[in-house]
Amino acid sequence: MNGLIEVEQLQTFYVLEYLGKKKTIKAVNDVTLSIPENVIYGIAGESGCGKTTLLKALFASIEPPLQLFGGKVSYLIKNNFIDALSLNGKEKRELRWSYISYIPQGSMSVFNPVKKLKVTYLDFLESHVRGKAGRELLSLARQHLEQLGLSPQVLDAFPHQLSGGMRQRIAIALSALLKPQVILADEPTTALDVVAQRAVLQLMRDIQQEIKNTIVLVTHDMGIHANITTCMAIMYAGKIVEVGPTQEIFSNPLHPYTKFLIHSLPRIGDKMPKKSVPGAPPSLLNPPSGCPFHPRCPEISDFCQDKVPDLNNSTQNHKVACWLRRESCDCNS
Amino acid sequence: MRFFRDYLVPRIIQYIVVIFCGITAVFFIPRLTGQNPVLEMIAQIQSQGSTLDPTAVESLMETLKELYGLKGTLFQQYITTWKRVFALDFGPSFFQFPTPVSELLKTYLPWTIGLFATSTLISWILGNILGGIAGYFSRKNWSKIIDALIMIIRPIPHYIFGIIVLILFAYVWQLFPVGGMMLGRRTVLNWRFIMTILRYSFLPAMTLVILGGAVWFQQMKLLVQNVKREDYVQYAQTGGVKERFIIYRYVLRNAMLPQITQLALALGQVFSGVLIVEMVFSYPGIGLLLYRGVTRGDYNLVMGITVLSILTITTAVLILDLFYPLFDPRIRHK
Amino acid sequence: MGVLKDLFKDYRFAVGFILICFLSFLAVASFFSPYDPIEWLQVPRDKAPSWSIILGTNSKGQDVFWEATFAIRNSLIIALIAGLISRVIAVLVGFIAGYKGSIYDRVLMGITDGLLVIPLFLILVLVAMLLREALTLVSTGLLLAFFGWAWDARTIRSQVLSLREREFTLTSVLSGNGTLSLVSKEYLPLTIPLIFSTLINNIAWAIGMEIVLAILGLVSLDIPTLGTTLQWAINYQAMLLGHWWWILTPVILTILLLVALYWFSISVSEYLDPRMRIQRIGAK
Amino acid sequence: MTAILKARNLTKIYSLGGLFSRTKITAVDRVSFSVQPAEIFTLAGESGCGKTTARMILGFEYPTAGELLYENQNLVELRDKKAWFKKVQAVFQNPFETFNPLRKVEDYFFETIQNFRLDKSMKKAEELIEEKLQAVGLSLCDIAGKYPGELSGGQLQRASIARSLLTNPSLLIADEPVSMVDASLRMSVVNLFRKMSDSFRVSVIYITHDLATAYYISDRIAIMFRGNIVEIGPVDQVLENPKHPYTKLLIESIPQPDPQIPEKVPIKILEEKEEYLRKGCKFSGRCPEVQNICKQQIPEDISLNGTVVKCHLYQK
Repeated sequence: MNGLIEVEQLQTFYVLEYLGKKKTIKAVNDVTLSIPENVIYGIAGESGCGKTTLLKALFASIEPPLQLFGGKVSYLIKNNFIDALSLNGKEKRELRWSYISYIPQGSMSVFNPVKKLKVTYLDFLESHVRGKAGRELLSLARQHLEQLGLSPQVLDAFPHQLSGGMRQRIAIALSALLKPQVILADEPTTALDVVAQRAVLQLMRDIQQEIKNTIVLVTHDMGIHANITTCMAIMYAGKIVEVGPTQEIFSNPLHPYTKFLIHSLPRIGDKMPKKSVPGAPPSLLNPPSGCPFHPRCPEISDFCQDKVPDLNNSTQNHKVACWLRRESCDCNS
Repeated sequence: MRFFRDYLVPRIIQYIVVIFCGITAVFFIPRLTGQNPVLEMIAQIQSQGSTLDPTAVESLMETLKELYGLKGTLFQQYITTWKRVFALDFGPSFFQFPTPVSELLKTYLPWTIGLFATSTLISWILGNILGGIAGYFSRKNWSKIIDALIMIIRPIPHYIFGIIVLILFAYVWQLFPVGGMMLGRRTVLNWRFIMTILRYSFLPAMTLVILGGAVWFQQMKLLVQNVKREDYVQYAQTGGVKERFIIYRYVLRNAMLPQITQLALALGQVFSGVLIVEMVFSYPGIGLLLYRGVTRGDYNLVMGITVLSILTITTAVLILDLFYPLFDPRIRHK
Repeated sequence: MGVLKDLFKDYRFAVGFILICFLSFLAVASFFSPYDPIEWLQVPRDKAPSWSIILGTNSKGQDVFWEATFAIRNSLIIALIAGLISRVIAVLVGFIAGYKGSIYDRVLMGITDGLLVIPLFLILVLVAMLLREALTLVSTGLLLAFFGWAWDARTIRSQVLSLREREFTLTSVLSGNGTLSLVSKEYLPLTIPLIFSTLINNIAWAIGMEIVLAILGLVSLDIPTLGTTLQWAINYQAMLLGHWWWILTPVILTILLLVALYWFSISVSEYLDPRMRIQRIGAK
Repeated sequence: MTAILKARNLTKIYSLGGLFSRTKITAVDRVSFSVQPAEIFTLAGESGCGKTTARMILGFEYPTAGELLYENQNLVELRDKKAWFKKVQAVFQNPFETFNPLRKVEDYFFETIQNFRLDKSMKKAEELIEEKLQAVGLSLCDIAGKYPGELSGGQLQRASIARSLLTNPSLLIADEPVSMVDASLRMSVVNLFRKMSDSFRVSVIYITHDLATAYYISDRIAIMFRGNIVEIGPVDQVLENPKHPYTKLLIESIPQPDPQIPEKVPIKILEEKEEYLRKGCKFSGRCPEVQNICKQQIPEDISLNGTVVKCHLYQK
């Protein structure tokens, strides 16, 4: 079952050179992933686990100091695969927003502060849609907003006149303006309060149901993943440690790190003492040998230190990268 | 109406306060130095060999005090200064006795205003656009070369750069006249007259544009390199917006704003530059007038020039401040 | 010494540093000058540069080279006095307005903006006119210092304002630090680069302004400085009479001095920039 | 037992715009609460009201009206700030901004000891620091000679807590201490506050918008909306069966890490500025159980067995 975007053994590292000393940060370290169509795909992980870098690779925007060290990212366009990372500037620019678009994290300063929002919308439209007059494009934008339940006169306001929640929803509407096949969202709700976050997630769900495209949602908040994503992957130290349908991952988490992510956070109504993951987050400068989680893993065994576990099917499409899960995998579910 | 109260009223009040402080400073500072220009003047006359008997000295002292506005107590002098400022009459000039200072200023000031306005505008626009483009393509070689060149021009003061331009263009290559233009009584606006104006004002204008442009170029380049990293520019680039739009509507448009406030703040220094350049090229503006007034110790003239410059600069700053909201909607719509 | 090695990687620092050393060597050389700086007619007049007289002689009968060494020394003295004293005023005004805020800020900034907008140059000229002959090196320095702090007080204030909003200010206050120790321990390390670069710019401004005062004949003309040598050269129509060496020496020396100071200040303030220093700590 | 900190009708009004404009925003609107010794009291809610209240308690800002009593002494008249900082300390939101990047972390520890004259000799000072660092799970050798850039977010936050414990304060203000710490390490820092209030008898004012951690560690909680306390009481009562519609909306909007929970009903979003200047109850614009009285009259505080609610629904 090949998906919309295929990622094979992707290796992208940051190469920082300072006063003669060269440092490589292995942000995405040999990741293989298949993102299906018509689904909200979640990527979970802490800060510094490489999820934002993976998003940049998916968006084919690899600029120094980030460099490609191996592997491929291919888009499925008109059912043939093209290698996204080898596209030249012009091709990339055309694909942007028509095939793949992006929702930024904080919408504080994402819009041109001295222009009305409608000018920003027109900039995006005029750069991709040819042969239509400005007025026509504007009515297209207004109609698009109405469909999503947002009041079109917002376009006549300046960015600083709107609240954080409203600006973020305008950014999301903008990302869906040209009905792209894939929308990438990097922590879209971190800067928002709980109520505004709920409205933003609601909007993203409506967009996905309406356009039937794929939204790749990156966030550290497991609650959001449970609430909105259909299937998800969990990243740790630049690698994918578990991937599968969200229902399965929450009902039967396999990787010890996933268990911690789900159970260590407090919930209203449950006063049980919660313990956080022991030890400190891994350094991507020289990641630990073997399984990257072994220094902090409670269920460690001897060969965890030397061999890197690869993603192995525990059930039909629920994979995990952990030696312990391999043998004792009873796959009763 | 909130905009009027929030933005305009404070600006106008600041305008009045600055003028008031400026004039008061110009009034008090000379008096602080404890030097009395009248005694200075008499010493100068006596040093030129003409001996005066005491009564003549006494009456001369009275008239000089009258002309300098030094009669009566400090407060009365202060009031007479303000009367002079409002009437724009600064008493007679000494080295061209009896022509009143305001007469001299009327003939020389338009020249300075012309040079000041054109050169500042050209250097600001040119410097910003070039700096913006160089900042945007900062990795290209041509922008590095211009940058190195500007790094040499930027620290050179107005007078020294003026001298070099004068030596090169007037003495060595003899393209332009060395001396200043004599002011005829009648200024008839025909083609020949305009050509002579251009010939005489080309070197000072070029000096000012290059020196001023270098400053704006560097500041704009720095601003653009920062604005390039702003979220809204990166977001527009990820959105595949045409590069043309990004440069003009996003980068230059936003980087220009601080440059307007910077221009308003730097007007005082830019104006001083104009006066100095006028001296080098003996361009017939109030800079030259200042040079002659100072070398001959003509207090009234220098006082008049100072007060007039304060009025011109503060008015120009006020105009710039009033223009700023047109460019920055964040101030117009709170 | 590692610091110098890092700095020399930047060509601007290399050029600036070497030029400054060369010019200060010249300034020091003035102490060993065989001629008296003020006396006239010590050497045959108007000799073109030759091997025995490197930079020739001027119409006043003085050796241009040794006059130049005095000129550099005296100009540097004036500029240093102006620069250092104006730093003290600028830092005081900047920190008080920035840190104390409210009324202090409004009053001090009102004065500073007022001083900025008024063409200081003219008031400077007015005052110099009255002091006329009495302007020795020190008093010129003080005069320039008094008019040279407004612009930098403004920049220092804006940086202090941004530092005040940062959380480590609260930590420091909660650690019992009073205003003085807070400012010296927390803010100075972060503002030193700005104060340093404004010092160098102010020195350059002072040298330029001293020249203009000399041209206007407002400083005592017999003390040789870059301004007065240029003033004498212009007065004696050096350019018309073809004594190019007499007029070009002060002009070229001024350019070398100012370009060197500017490049030195740009590269050093980049090196001292807090962001770079944090990276260096990280890269250790 | 007597409360160590009492706030009565605390109010803070900011005037925006220039010299003459009079658009005023009431950030804190007649807030009253009290904190018992060794109690963890949470100020929860989106608006910056919690942060402003904290700054007023610490003395960095003066209230426009109302009183702040610490052991029955009004803080507003207190002049000797240093003595007050001996009793109250604070921990901030961004661990990377808590320490000056160009100064060693340990400098702050030694300065705190010197300034408050806790220990004369160097050796005793080091022992005190080591003791406090052990309490937060660190040791002096972890941070000795190190700059903030060389430590992780979690370590920095623990160091900040240790520093605040040096003067054995009786009141600690934690301004969203864990929002910038990795989710997996968050609980280790949150548990610290519980341990401190139990073993060091420190009362903690915990400012956050994350109700889950508030439920987990605090004893009493106040829900704030646009400058008012809309509901205040023991945390179990307030969060397990909320009374005020806004508290209900908050709890219902928290995404639970459990896919089985059904989708939530869509909600209406209003522009923030509108709500600050609204007459009557500020939540009336989007309150699902709104009545017409809510739009005219500001509700008073009604106490219902231990919880105080500011809502007309419970008007007798």
